[in-house]
Parts: sequence; C-alpha cells; structure tokens
Amino acid sequence: MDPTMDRSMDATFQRSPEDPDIVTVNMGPSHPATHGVLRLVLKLDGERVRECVPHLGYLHRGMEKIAENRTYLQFIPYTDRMDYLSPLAANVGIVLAIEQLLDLEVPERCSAIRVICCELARLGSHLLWLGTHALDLGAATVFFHTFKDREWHYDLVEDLTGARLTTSFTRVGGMMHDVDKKWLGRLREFIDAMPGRVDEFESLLTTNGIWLKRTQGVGAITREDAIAFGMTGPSLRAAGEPYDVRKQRPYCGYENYEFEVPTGSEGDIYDRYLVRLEEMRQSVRILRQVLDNLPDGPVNVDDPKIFLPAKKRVLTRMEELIHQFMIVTEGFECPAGEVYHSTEVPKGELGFYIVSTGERSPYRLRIRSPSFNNLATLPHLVEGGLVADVVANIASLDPVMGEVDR
Amino acid sequence: MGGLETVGFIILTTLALASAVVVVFHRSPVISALALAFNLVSIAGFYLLLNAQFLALLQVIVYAGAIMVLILFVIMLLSIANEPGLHRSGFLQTILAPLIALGCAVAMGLAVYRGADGPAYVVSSTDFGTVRDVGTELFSTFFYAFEAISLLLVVAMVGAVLLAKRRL
Amino acid sequence: MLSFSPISLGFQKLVAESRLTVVLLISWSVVMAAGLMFLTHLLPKLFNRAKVKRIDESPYECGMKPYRRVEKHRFSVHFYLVAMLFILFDIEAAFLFPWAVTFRDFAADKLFVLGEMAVFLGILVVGFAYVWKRGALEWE
Amino acid sequence: MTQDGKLGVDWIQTNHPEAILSRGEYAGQHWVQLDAQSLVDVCHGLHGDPDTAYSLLVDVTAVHWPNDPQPMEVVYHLYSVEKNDRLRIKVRCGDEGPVPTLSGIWRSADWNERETYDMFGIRFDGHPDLRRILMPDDYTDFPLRKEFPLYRG
Amino acid sequence: MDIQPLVISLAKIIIISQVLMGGVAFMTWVERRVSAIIQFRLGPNRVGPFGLFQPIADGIKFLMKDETLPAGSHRPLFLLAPVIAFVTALCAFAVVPFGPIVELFGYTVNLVILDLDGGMLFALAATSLGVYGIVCAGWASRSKYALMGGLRSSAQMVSYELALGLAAVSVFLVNGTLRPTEIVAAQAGWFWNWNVFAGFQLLGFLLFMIAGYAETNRLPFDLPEAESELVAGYHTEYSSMKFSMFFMAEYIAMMTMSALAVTLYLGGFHPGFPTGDLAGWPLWGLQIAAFTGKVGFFMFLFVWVRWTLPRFRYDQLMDLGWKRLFPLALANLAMTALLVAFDVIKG
Repeated sequence: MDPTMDRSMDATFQRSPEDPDIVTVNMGPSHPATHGVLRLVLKLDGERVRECVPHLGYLHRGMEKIAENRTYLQFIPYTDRMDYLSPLAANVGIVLAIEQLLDLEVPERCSAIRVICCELARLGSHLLWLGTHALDLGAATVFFHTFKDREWHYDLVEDLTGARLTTSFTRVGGMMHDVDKKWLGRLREFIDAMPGRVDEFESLLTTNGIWLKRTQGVGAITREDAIAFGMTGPSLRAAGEPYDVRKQRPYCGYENYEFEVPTGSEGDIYDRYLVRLEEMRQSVRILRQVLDNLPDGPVNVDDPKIFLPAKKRVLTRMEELIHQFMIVTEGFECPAGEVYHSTEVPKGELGFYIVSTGERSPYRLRIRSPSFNNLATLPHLVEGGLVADVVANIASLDPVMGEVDR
Repeated sequence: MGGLETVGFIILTTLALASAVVVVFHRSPVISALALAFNLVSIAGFYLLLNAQFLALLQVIVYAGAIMVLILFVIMLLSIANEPGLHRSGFLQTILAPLIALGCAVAMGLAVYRGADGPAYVVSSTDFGTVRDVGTELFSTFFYAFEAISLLLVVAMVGAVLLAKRRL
Repeated sequence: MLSFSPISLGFQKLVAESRLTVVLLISWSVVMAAGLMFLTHLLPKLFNRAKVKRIDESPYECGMKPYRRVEKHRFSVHFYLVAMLFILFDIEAAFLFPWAVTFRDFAADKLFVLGEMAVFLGILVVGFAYVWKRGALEWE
Repeated sequence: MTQDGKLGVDWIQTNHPEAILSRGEYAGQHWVQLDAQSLVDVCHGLHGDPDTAYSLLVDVTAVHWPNDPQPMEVVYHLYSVEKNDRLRIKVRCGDEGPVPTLSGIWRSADWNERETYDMFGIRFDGHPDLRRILMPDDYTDFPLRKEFPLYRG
Repeated sequence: MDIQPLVISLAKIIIISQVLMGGVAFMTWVERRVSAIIQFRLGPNRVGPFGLFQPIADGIKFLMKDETLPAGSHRPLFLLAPVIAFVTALCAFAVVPFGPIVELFGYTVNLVILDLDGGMLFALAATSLGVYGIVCAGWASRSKYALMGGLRSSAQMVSYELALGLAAVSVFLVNGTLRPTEIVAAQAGWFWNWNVFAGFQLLGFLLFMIAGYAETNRLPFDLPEAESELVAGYHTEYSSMKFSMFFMAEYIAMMTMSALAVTLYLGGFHPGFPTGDLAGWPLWGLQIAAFTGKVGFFMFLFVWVRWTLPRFRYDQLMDLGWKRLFPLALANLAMTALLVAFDVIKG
C-alpha cells in the first residue's frame, strides 16, 4: 500500500459535505510542531478552525499484545519506549503494578530511590515540554536554555542507569542496582541549581506581553469538561481540580514527603504553563527531602524466586545459578487475579491494568496512558479557535506519541 | 539626449504593448494580473520619461503596489481559475468592449492630432514633476478636488466593508 | 515626435542621469539574481549524480498526499478587505507626501493648508472609525 | 489495605441489585460484573449520585476469553475525585458486542471505546463516531483478540 | 554624450550590491553567533577563524543542492518569485545616502546610488513591489501551506507598509523634502539635531522600527514563516539557491530598513558631533564608519529581538498594525503638523 495514501482523509470528509470556503489542511504526521507523529486534519474557515480530527496510530507498536507474550520482567524495557521523555517514571509504574499483583513489599530504600526516579523524570519531561512549548510560540532561546539543563538531567540519568533513554532501571521487587554517594552528590548539585533555572525560564516568559497574549484565555477548559474528558495530570490541575495520584493514593511513600499540588483556575494554556513550572519546583522540594532522609538498608527484596540474586553468588553457588536461570528464561509466576495500579507520571495518571491467570506472562496488560486521554480534549480545545492556537494547545497538553499510540 | 530618450520610449512602448497583449490573451488570470502589474510599471516608465518623477513613483506605489495586489488576492482567494463561466464573455461584453476601446482610440488620436499643431507643453520651472510642484498645485489650485477625494475614499471604504461583511 | 523644452542643461542632465541609474540598478540586480538562479540550476546538474525523485517534487502536506488541489480552495475573504483598505489608505498617504513636502512653502497660508489637510484626514478618520466599528478590522 | 470500589459496589447493590451478575475482590480492589442492559442506568447513577460521584472514567478496555460463551469482557475503571475511590465494572458480551456506549455520560469514553473497538472488534451501540483509532482504516483484523497471532509468517 | 557619470553610477551599483551581499553573508554569521551566545552555545566555529567562512560554505552548499520543482507548480512564476524578492530588496537600498559627496580619484562622487527628488518614495515603491515576490511564491508553489503563508505574509506586509509610510510622512513634514540627501543634510552637527530629537520624532521612530520589523517578516512578526503552524510559509517548497534568495532578500530588507531608519531619524551618516576641521578622506571615512556603525547597531537589534521574544498570533499582529500603529502614526503626524505650523520645529 502506498504509505501516503490517504483513506482516512476521505473517511473524515464523508461525514461532512465539502464546502469550497473551508480549507482542509493536513497537519502532520511530518510537521515541525506536532510533537511527534500526531496527525490532525484541520478544516479552516479563514484562520478559524471549524473542525479538528486527530488521526493516531503512527507509533502504534502493539505493546499490550507484546506484553501477553513476554514475562513480567521482560516487559519493563517496553515501558521505556512509551513516554520516551520520562522512561524512569514508567519503569516505576509497571513494577508497582506487578508488585501489587504479587502482594510484594519493597524495602524503604527502594521506594525512596523510586521516588528519585519519578521526580527526576518529571523534571526532565517538564524541561522538554517548556522548551518545545516556547519554541512553538517562537521563543527559540528558551528551548536552548531548557535543553541545556535537560542535558544535565540526561547525564544524571545516564550515570544512574547506564542509558539516557532506555533506562529500564526498575526490577520487580527492587532496582537494577543501588545508588552511590557520588551520584547522590551530583543529583544534589542539580536540584540545588534547578530552582534558579526555573526562575530564569520564568523571567523569560511569565511576564512577557507577547507570551501572555498567546497563552492567556487560549485553549481554556472548565474543570467539569476536563474531568469528563478523562484529563489527568498538570492539564487537569490547571483547570482547578487538585487530582494528583501522589496525594490521593500515595505509592512509594509519597505520603512521607511534603509537597504541594499546584492548581490553576482558568484551565487555559497559561495556567498549564504555570502549573508545570510550579511542579518543577515541587519536584525539587521532594527530591531534596528524599536526599536528606534516604534510608539505609537493602534495596531489593530477599526473594530468590522473584529477584535476581547477586552476580557474585550466581557465579559461585548452584542454587542461585538455578534461580537466576529460571527468572531470566522463564520468569516468575504471578497469582491469578487482576489489579489496576496507577502512578502520577509527568503527563498525568499512568495506569497498568494487569489480568493474570497464574501464568508467567500477563493474560492481559492494559496501559492507561495519560497522553491518550489528554489528547482527546484537543478537538474540544481548538475548534472555534485560531489555527495558530492549535500548535500552542498541542504543546500545552504535552502529549507524547509513544504513549498515545503505545 | 533626445536619441536616448527615443530609444527608451521605443523600449517602453514595446514592453507596455506586449504586456497589454498578455493581459488580454493569457488564459490564466494570475498571469494576466501580473502582466497588468508589469504594464503599470512600464507606464510609470513613461512618466519618468516625461520628467514626472513623483507621478511615476506614485503609479508604482498605488497601482502596482496596492491595486494589483488586491486583484491578485481576489484571484488567488477565490480561485477564479476554477469558476466555470468566467472565461466565457457575455454578449454585452463582446459588443461593448471593442466599441469602448475604439472610442478611446479615437479620442486619443484626436488629442494627439490637435496637439501636434500646437506648441509643445513648456516646462515652467526646474521643479517640474517633483513632489513640491505637484503639492503646490494640488493644495492651492485643486483645493476642492482634493477634498472631494477624501469623500470618495470614504465611500469606497464603506462600500468595501459592506460588500465584504455580507460574506463575513 | 515627443519634444521637450530644456530649461537648464544641468537639470536635464541630472534627471537623465538618475533615470539611467534606475535602469542600470534594475538591470544589474536582475543580472545578479538571474546569475544565481542559473548557477543553482547548472551546478547540481554537473556535480550531483543522484536523481531528484518524484516524491521530492510533490507539494508538501506533512507527508500525505494533498487532499484537494490547492486551487479548489477559497481562502478567507478577509484578505480582500485588508487589501482594499490598504489601497484606500495608500491613496491617502499618496496625498500626504506632497502635502508634507510643501507645507512650509505656504508660509502665509500655512494654517489654511493645515486646515485643508485636517478636513481631508478628518473625513478619512471618520471612515476608518466606521470600518473599525463594523468589525472589519477584527481578524475573525 | 484500602478497600477500593466497595463504595460503588455497595451503592449498586442497594440501588440496582438486579444488575449485578457477580462481584469480587483482589488486592483490595473490588469489581462488579453488570448486566449489559442496565449498564447505562447504573453508570448514570454512579456518575450523578453525590454519594458516589464517579466523575472520572479513567479507562475502558476489554479482555478476551475465547473459550467462554460470552468471550468479550469490557472493563471500565471509574474514579471518584470527591470520594477518592476507584471502581472496576465489567460487562460481558458476545464476540462483536454490542455493548451500550457510555460516551453520553463520560466524554472520555469516546476515544477509549474507539480503541477497544479497534483492538477487539466490540461494537458500542450509540457511539457517535466508532472508527478505528490506532490501526489504519482499511485494516481488517482486531489485534488484541487471542486468536490474532503475534507472528504471522 | 558624457559617459563618465554612468560609469561612476555603475561602479557604485556594483560595489554597493556586493557590499550588501557581503553584509548578508556576515549577518548570517552574526545571527548564528549571537543566537549562540544568547543560548549558551558555541555556534559555527569550525570553518575558518571563528567560523567566519561558514557563510561561504553555506553558499556553496546552497548552490550545489539538487533543484526540486514541485510537481504541478507554475514553473515560470515559481522561478520568478525569488528574483522579484531579491531585486526589489536590492533596489530599495539605492536611495540611502551612505556618505557625503566626495572627491575620489579626481572625480566628484555622490555617495548614494540614486539621488532622487522622491527618493523615499522610491524606497517605498520598491518595498511595495516586494509583495509580488511573496504572492507569486505562495501561489506558484500550489501547496496549501505556501499559499496560506504567502497570503498572510502579503497581507501583513501591506498592513505595516501603511504604518511605515505614515510614520515617515512626519519626517518629510519636519524636513520639507522627500530627498534622502536633504533629510540627512538637515541633521548635521550635534546629535540633538537628529530628527528623533529636533523633530520630536521619538514616537515616529518607534513606530517606524516596529513596522520595519513587521515589513521584513522578522520575529516577533515572522508569522508568514511561522514554522510551528505553516511549516515555512510561502517558501515551504523552495530549496537550494532559490530559498537562499528569499533569505538574502530578507537580510537585505533588514539592512535597508535599518539604513532608512538611520537616514530618517538618526542623522544618516553624520556621526552626531561637529566634525570641526576634518576634511577630505578622514571626514568621509568617519562618516561612512558612523553610518555603518548605526546600521550595524540596528542589525544587531534585529538579531537580539529575534532570539528573545515569542511570536505574535496572526490576528494579534493585524490588530497591532491596524488598530495601534496606524492610528498612532496618524496622531504622530497631527502632532508634528501642529508643531511645524506653529514653528516649534524649525525648518
């Protein structure tokens, strides 16, 4: 089939008759401002958007199907590729769901490290969001400023996990490895610098007249609509609903840390911008508390059926070698049952619904992605608005197509 | 200098006539419009040849720079290329157009014929054709005409808004 | 043929010079532009072996085949209104230029000429206010 | 351990006892299987009643049990922002549905039901725009069904 | 006939056009280096010292790129559009006096290409013809993005042309002439003789600069090529040197706009203080340097603004042009007219 063949466009148009005054523009999948391979078919009446039809699936890799044919551990690397802007957060999400299925408690130190992962991922994701958002509205310099810090964040992630993008840092019942003091020191440098950096970004944008003109009152959504659309994360909070999984149903010991959940009132692009900026500050606050009270002790659970034994013991002892062999080749069995577990990733509520029939791989694994549901509001936000605001709205929703299409 | 001026005149005439022919005969309205713009610019050349600098520049700014842009806009916006019936000319048009053209030609021929006998227009001052010259005349001698123009412009403005508003 | 009465040779010379300079200026710019166009047409043909593919030459529509040809679309009538208003105010500006230049020359009648322009602009401002009020300046 | 969904299940038990086909719990998460006919009524209540106020339809998906007489199990995850409670609702249907749509109650059902249709081929009655969402429009299979092979080859 | 003045004219044209082209090349380097400094980057620093030869490398690259002509495009117009943009941009600079009348190699040379009585009108006329390049590019590409970009761009240009022209009228009123050399001559001596001060034209100057930014399609008014929504606007379909010519036209237009602003408001080539006994080449050397310095400052400003501000939305931009700049320019004109009428501003 011709890849550029456009059947879906025809399908779109069968629903509403042609009008010569309506200009139909295809925006994406190969467009500089659609944040990946999002494709929108826009019907424009002059500069106004009359209709906006998103077409998804350009990054659909059938992760849910793949999961049914992988052991639980084998699926962790796939989560790296969902929200590729904050893979650490998704890593944490999947193992928490599996651990709930197994009814497994992890040591405190492990939970603390996971919090570090989540918040570091949030900082990285928001840095990218801010840069590209500003770039979409023409402020190219902010982009380079945030990317400079994002590079720093990536260096930290690389030192921690050995990879910049495909982190796969978590394990069921623990982490890939413990964190060392040196790295924690570097992390502290980073978070000490961050609040100042956020202030600097703010000084570039928050009071800039053109920025206000482009964002205030644009793409506003009410709290009720946002909830009805299944919006979660910063975009929902900007609409005034302080729903944050970290507060409502704490995991990884989030209840032990002090932080605020910033909310907006208008639900417009400007509020989403402010909420995310404040979230970056709160992330720093959480990270600081974690660093100050990082518990000692083991990181991993002591369960040889689930967690890989230490390499040294594998090489010297028979029993551990067998365990290692079993976990790697066949995985472990989960009890029959089903859980839905969600975490607050940078984009919103990332949920994993796992149905297990007692096998070594999930019978069904459903990924509830925040970007997918947030993006569903896009037509609501842009229809009746101006075409230039489409880009601003996409950027403010911060969708990641890897997570939308899965 | 006279020789050079004649050469310039011949070149300009050729350009103006050629572009005029394109305006009339080209199938694509956009090309016709562009040719008309070119035609207007070459007429500005005539003004320059006649030492009317200011007029020449205004010709370019107003006619080529503004009016033709509007015409181009309309052609491009409304994609006249695809409107059926626009290439076919009506009965009135086929009859009236040659008649009016003929009338214009006769009137101009008469003017040239009469003028040929009389004395050539004598340039009265070194300022001839400059902005200053035009301004002095305009704001003293042609006072009423000048004020009437503003009324005309306002009428055009109102008309434009009313016409467009019907579609807005 | 055409005949002009030269008033002063100096003036005539200056005018002729600047007229020819305009011609020279335009010709040279066109020569430069055309030269660049020619070079960029010729050089790749001489040095690049790869052929331009057909897909490279399709109009850009974000990787999709254009849904309808662009000529089938009609664009906002608002552009027309902007162009129309531009013409009218451009003509107004055309009268402002000679006025601005000669204003001081009317030494005694200065106030009269000022009033003249005030009336002219006043009428136009009324028109502008009408246009504004009717929302023709709103970019809907 | 939290008892998620108990609130909702009890509410259904009180108000629509006839709609419940079965119920269960795992890891503190309660679920209830409803009769497809009464799904919309029950959901209206769960959404509108201030006692429950499940205002957020978090997710819609399905599970394929090919050996069951009613092989398709549509799973809804609800969340009550006010009560901070999660509820899982299940509805069984035949191979291609139909299941009544919930897009009249929660707009998030729109895209999620489209995805469920796209992946399982379950039709949602009354859905405003039931088209494929992730797969190409001319695709004929439903990839998340169990009979769909992972390797075709 | 006397061929000598024509030879001098031709020499001036060729030299100035080459200087402008060199300026474009230099500006692309400056743009990238300055943006790099603003963004904590290094910028081009590999080709030649400080990356100074980068523009040459870019030029060669542009020349060697494959020529793509979009299918279905209107060939003649598609090729003509960049030429129009380039030629009109180049012509507009011709009326700017960049130095006094000098004695050079025994010839009297007026350091301006075209010393026209209606010189400022010539610049405006050339700018107004520049719209054709954009309209043709948009239309001839036969692509929706290009056409919409072209329409937007031309509507924007004509809108701001008005504000630009009206702001300039106040200066003509102050100096009583349209001839750039005379406008510059009136601003000789101390810098308080400049029109921006002596002519009470601070507002007019600001209006002129803002309109100039819009007229040259630079940020925050770079809507026509707003890559985030219209990809690249009217030059979406252009590649190789044809794209580069639009690019060069933009930079030349920036220089013209800076030079016009300097000429109209900031004393042109006059350095802003009495030059006293200076005469001959030290004098006009100083004057050309002053002119270059002032224009250079505005060029830097163009770059600085571009890398600092976000971009306006299209309706906001049209609002600004029609509802703010245009009435303000009229008000400025009225104020200037009163000041001139009551001899507050001396001729």
